[in-house]
Amino acid sequence: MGRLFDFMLPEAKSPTADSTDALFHFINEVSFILLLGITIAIIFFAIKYRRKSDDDVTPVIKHNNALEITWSVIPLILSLIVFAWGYSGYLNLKSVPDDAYEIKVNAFKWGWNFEYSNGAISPAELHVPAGRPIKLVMQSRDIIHSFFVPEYRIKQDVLPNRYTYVWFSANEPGESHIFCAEYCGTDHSGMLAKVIAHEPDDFDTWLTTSNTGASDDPVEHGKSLLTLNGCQSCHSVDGSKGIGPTLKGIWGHDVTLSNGSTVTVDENYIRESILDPQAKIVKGFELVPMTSFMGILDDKEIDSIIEYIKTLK
Amino acid sequence: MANHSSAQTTLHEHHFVDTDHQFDAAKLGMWVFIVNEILFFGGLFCAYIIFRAWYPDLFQQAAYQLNAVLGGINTLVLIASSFTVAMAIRSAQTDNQKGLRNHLLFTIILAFVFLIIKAFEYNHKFELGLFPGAYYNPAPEVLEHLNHPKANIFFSIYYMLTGVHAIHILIGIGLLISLYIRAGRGRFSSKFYNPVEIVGLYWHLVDLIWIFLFPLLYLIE
Amino acid sequence: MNTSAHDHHISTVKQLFLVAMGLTFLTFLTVFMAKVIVLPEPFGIIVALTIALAKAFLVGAFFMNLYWDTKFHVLLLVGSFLFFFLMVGVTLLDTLYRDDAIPSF
Amino acid sequence: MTTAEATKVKSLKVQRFQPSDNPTKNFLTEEKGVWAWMTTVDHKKIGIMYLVAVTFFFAIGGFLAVLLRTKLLSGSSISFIDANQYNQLFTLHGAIMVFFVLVPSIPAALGNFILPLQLGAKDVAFPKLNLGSFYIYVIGAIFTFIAIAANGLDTGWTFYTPYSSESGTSVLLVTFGVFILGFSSILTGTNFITTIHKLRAPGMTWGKMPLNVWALYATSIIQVLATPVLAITLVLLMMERVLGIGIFDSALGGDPVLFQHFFWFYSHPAVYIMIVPAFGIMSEVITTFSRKTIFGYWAIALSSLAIAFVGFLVWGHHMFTSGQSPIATTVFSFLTFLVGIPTGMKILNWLATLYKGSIKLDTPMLYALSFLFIFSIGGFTGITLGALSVDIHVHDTYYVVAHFHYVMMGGTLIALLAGLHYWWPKITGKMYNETLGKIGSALIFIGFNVTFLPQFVMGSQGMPRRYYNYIDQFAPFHIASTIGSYILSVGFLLILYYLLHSLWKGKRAPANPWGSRALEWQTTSPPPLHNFEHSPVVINEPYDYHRPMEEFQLGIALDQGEDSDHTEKEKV
Ligand code: HEA
Ligand code: HEA
Ligand code: HEC
Ligand code: CUA
Ligand SMILES: [Cu+2]
Repeated sequence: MGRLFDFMLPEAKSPTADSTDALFHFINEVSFILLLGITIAIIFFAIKYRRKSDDDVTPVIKHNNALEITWSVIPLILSLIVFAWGYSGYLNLKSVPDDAYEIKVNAFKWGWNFEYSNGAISPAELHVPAGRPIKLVMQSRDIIHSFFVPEYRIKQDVLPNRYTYVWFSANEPGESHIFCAEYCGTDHSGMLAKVIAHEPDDFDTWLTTSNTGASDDPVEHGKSLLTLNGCQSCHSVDGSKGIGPTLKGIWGHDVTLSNGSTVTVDENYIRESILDPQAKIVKGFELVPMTSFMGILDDKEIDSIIEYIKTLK
Repeated sequence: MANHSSAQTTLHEHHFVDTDHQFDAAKLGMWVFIVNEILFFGGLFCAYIIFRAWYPDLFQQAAYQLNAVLGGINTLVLIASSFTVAMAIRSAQTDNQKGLRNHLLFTIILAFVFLIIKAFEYNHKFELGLFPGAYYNPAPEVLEHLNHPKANIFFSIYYMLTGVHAIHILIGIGLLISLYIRAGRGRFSSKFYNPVEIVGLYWHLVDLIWIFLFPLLYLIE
Repeated sequence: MNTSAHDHHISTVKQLFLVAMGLTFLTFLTVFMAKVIVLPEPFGIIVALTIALAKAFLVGAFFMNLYWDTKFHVLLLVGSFLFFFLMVGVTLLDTLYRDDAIPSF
Repeated sequence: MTTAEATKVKSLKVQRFQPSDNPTKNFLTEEKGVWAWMTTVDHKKIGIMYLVAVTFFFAIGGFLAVLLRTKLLSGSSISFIDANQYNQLFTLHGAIMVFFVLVPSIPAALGNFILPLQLGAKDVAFPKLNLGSFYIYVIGAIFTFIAIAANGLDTGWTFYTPYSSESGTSVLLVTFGVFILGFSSILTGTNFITTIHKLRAPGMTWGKMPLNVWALYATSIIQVLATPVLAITLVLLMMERVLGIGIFDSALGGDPVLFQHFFWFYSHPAVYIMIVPAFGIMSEVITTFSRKTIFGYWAIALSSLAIAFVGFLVWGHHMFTSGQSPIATTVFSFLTFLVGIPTGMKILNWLATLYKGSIKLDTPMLYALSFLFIFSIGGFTGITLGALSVDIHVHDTYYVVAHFHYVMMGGTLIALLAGLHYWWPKITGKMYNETLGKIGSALIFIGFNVTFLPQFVMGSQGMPRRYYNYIDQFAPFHIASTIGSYILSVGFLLILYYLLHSLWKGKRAPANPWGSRALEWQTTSPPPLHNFEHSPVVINEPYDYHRPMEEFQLGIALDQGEDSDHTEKEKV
């Protein structure tokens, strides 16, 4: 649109962004004018009224009601405008259209996955049909995260004890960044994902062909569970040390715990490590605690994970 | 409050005009401090109100576990102690040294009575496994009346409110004992009783807070 | 600031005793109202808090001498109570009106 | 003798006392030695000890900031610090700057020194308590440093639960340290309120108090009302970790958003604890260097109280995206804008004070003028943040980081520098090198804007805060910002150098180098142990620059019987 502060905002890709941007520009332009006025006044006064001699006498001007009322009322009016404008934009952001397509968002340290009505789960990529309102129903597994897409001008914290909602609609097919905007520990800055907006038809094809996570082979199933649940943001499967110990080659071996004792990695130990990670803490990994997956992974899934870990030699 | 010790010699410090001026200042200081205490407890009461508004049934069920008789007795004990403190101030104002010492002593004894009763209450709760938050582990007989997923939070709030209050009682006992010792040395008189008055204010505040705690925690039906 | 500190009020024993009796009476009253005449909510809590405020008034005015003290100290006490209510009130604006109350789990 | 009952005194024997430019004795020469300093109850020495401590912590906080900025030169994770260390860096930087530097800086360091002088008192109301507050501050600091040495802290300065209930770092010790620190702040506030009520010099009515005193008064009120809530919040957080009380921990059935309410209930007012005293300094410096009566005395005095009051009701503007109810969000947004009005009045009143003044651009004044510019930007961007729909977009991005550096560093810290340069001659009795002072202020001004202007841009482009890594798109802004922080470091080192240099090599400062009318300049530099040789008497308003200096140099004659030529009878 060619406004003065255009360079500050990323491209707008959702219809709700327009009101936000217009307000942003309005505040910036008004502020800019006021600031210019203040700055010019300072410089002008500093030069015009610089001290000429040490016994300059200055006039006594104690107040001026007209002036004072003006400069209280004008800012008041301006801020009321800004309030009302911001409020209407906010209402837009809060009122989800009835025909919105619902997707469930799971946030965890440090990743996202997205669940669709047909059971498909896609990690780190949010696929949506363009041109249709999307409602995200979000929950966190551990602590507070925040779902932020700059190009859609939306942001909403994702809480562990409640569902929160946010909606948007992609104007056109394309990709946008998703950031986690609430500080959540070590890999907060790595908690990225992408929104991928498809043409509606392409979206349907994607949905039907995508992986639902279920698989008959326990090893395969375990492997995909590791990706979907973000285990790999802490555990490598190639032997390198991450935030948590690597899972490669631990099966059947002894590990030293923080209290100095050792245990052998077997089914029960892995099970306990997943459901109650604080019960036995591996030496050297005391600083960042692992989240419990109690209530998130069921017995069958844990069994699959164990099968997969067995294969990591 | 910081300026009592020099009292023996001149009764007031150099930056004040006279003792009255200094008393006034000390009293104002104490009142400002009371404001701060009220907001300190205010935070806890705020948590109480919010959780009570969320889970009214929880508070009804859980209050059953609290012993209203012991709570009531403790209320009376604190009222009595407030009375004795007020009497102590009066004694100082009227140069009644013996009365001053006795009333301070009564107050201290009543404060201990309060704490002992509180200890019995706590002990009973511990036996039933009514610990705060994560350690909440109720005995089976508790579950008959109290079966709420957030019961642990109620007890967290209960222990925080009564615990922080009990700490204030402890601090009060310390202050009262130091007054008692100084009173024994005859430091206070109708000319200089400011410290007694100030500690008295503090003690009344502790009473005041309990006045609200009692119905809010013990008397929910 | 003219503080009337120069004539410190000295309460009589009778005054103090009456106040203590009043407080005792109110304590029994509040227990009676809560345990014997059980009023339906929200009246129960309203009665309980009214009695508590009356007790607070007695303690503040006569034990803490505010009745005879400078107005500024009264302002401090009353002000801090009002302030507390403001804080709670505004917080309740959030906690009571969350569109999606806490899910049960 | 000093008295609050001044109004009762109908007439006093007053006499003109011109302060000597070459005092033989002063508070620095009178009680000497380490022990005397450590046990002093003199508000001036305590103020200086605070100043030294605050400077020390500022250097640490600043050093951490420069380290952090150096890491952000590149957005990759291959770096001299890893992600966990980075998280500790910004946490400690923020916590130190807020709790150890900015909250105590103006009130406890400069305020302690100046407040009794400006009131014409010999000391604060409770001098021992004052020393106590200082030690409480030191103990809090020691706790925090033990914590850092033990395990660090990585929760952000906001300690949000449930992250802080489970983080493996020393949350407990640090919260305890900050809790202790809170008491220092509360006690200082209590002390100041009492002092202002009870220890004003004869003739010093509320309407004749310097605006700096009004600002400190408003600040103290906020300290007394808000800090206890922080204290109880921290107690709950500590109990969360010790006893698992779970009020804020969702894993135990609590509500994490409630913690945010509790935290911001203190921390929003806390930002006014930081900025309101800065406003006080501005009023002093601007009038002195334009030799002119303040424009709108009552507007400035009372708007501090208005800011203090409204400032208590806006805390939820930090929680627009937190899942707080839409009603609360709307109310908070509305109230947020109301704070802008009294603040704006102040800015414009100062501008109007410049009009037709006799302006001298000495170092303190340069800082004051850059304050006007920088703080306005900070304030306007605060309005942007208060606007609901826009804040949804910029919340928790570098836009917020830039906003609060503009107000905290560009506002408070620059005002602190203005005040420090302004009162330096009074505090130390020495003049610093004016040329270096001007160069320093220019470096700070330039360095500051280079550091933080780019952050507005990258923030609104979508760069989240507290990020160890970033995507390439943001690299140019980060690099510019880091370069700016280097310029800032040079500026601060220069200031440090010439101020220290002046202590040993500086020229002797006269009693009143700036020709100010304020009371603190009517005593010697540095002041005597008990501040004034003769209790001052106030008959004029504090900024009556059109009246001759003599009328401001009045004191109560000690020997009332003796009739000297200069003795006059004054109606008070
Ligand atoms: C000294 C500290 C200080 C000060 C003074 C301010 C002042 C203001 N702040 Fe700021 N703020 C912080 C420190 C401060 N802030 C900090 C530390 C944070 C982040 C904390 C964290 O998350 O870590 C923050 C964050 C913050 C947020 C939350 C952002 C987010 O996280 O999403 C908001 C939102 O409303 C906000 C608003 C304001 C407003 C409206 C003012 C107002 O008081 C400004 C008023 C001033 C003016 C408006 C300028 C002068 C006025 C005129 C010249 C008249 C004309 C005026 C108009 C037309 C309106 N601030
Ligand atoms: C008073 C407040 C204050 C001040 C002055 C500063 C000053 C600076 N701050 Fe800070 N900052 C905060 C308060 C402050 N900050 C807060 C509250 C946060 C939020 C933390 C959080 O998210 O939890 C933050 C966060 C923050 C971030 C965001 C980190 C992130 O989100 O990832 C950044 C990044 O650029 C930054 C940079 C800087 C820089 C470059 C300075 C520079 O201005 C520093 C300049 C100072 C120096 C260079 C020191 C100079 C002194 C000397 C050189 C003297 C040497 C003396 C001896 C050796 C004796 N700060
Ligand atoms: C927040 C980072 C994090 C995530 C996410 C995480 N872990 Fe862990 N994990 C750790 C840490 C740290 C340890 C070591 C401390 C301990 O034993 O609790 C650990 C320990 C373990 C162990 C014991 C390893 C050993 O060497 O003894 C197993 C098994 C394990 N995790 C499995 C998993 C599985 C399966 C998942 C995903 C469903 C997962 N973890 C997700 C951090 C994490
Ligand atoms: Cu998740 Cu930050
Ligand atoms: Cu704020």
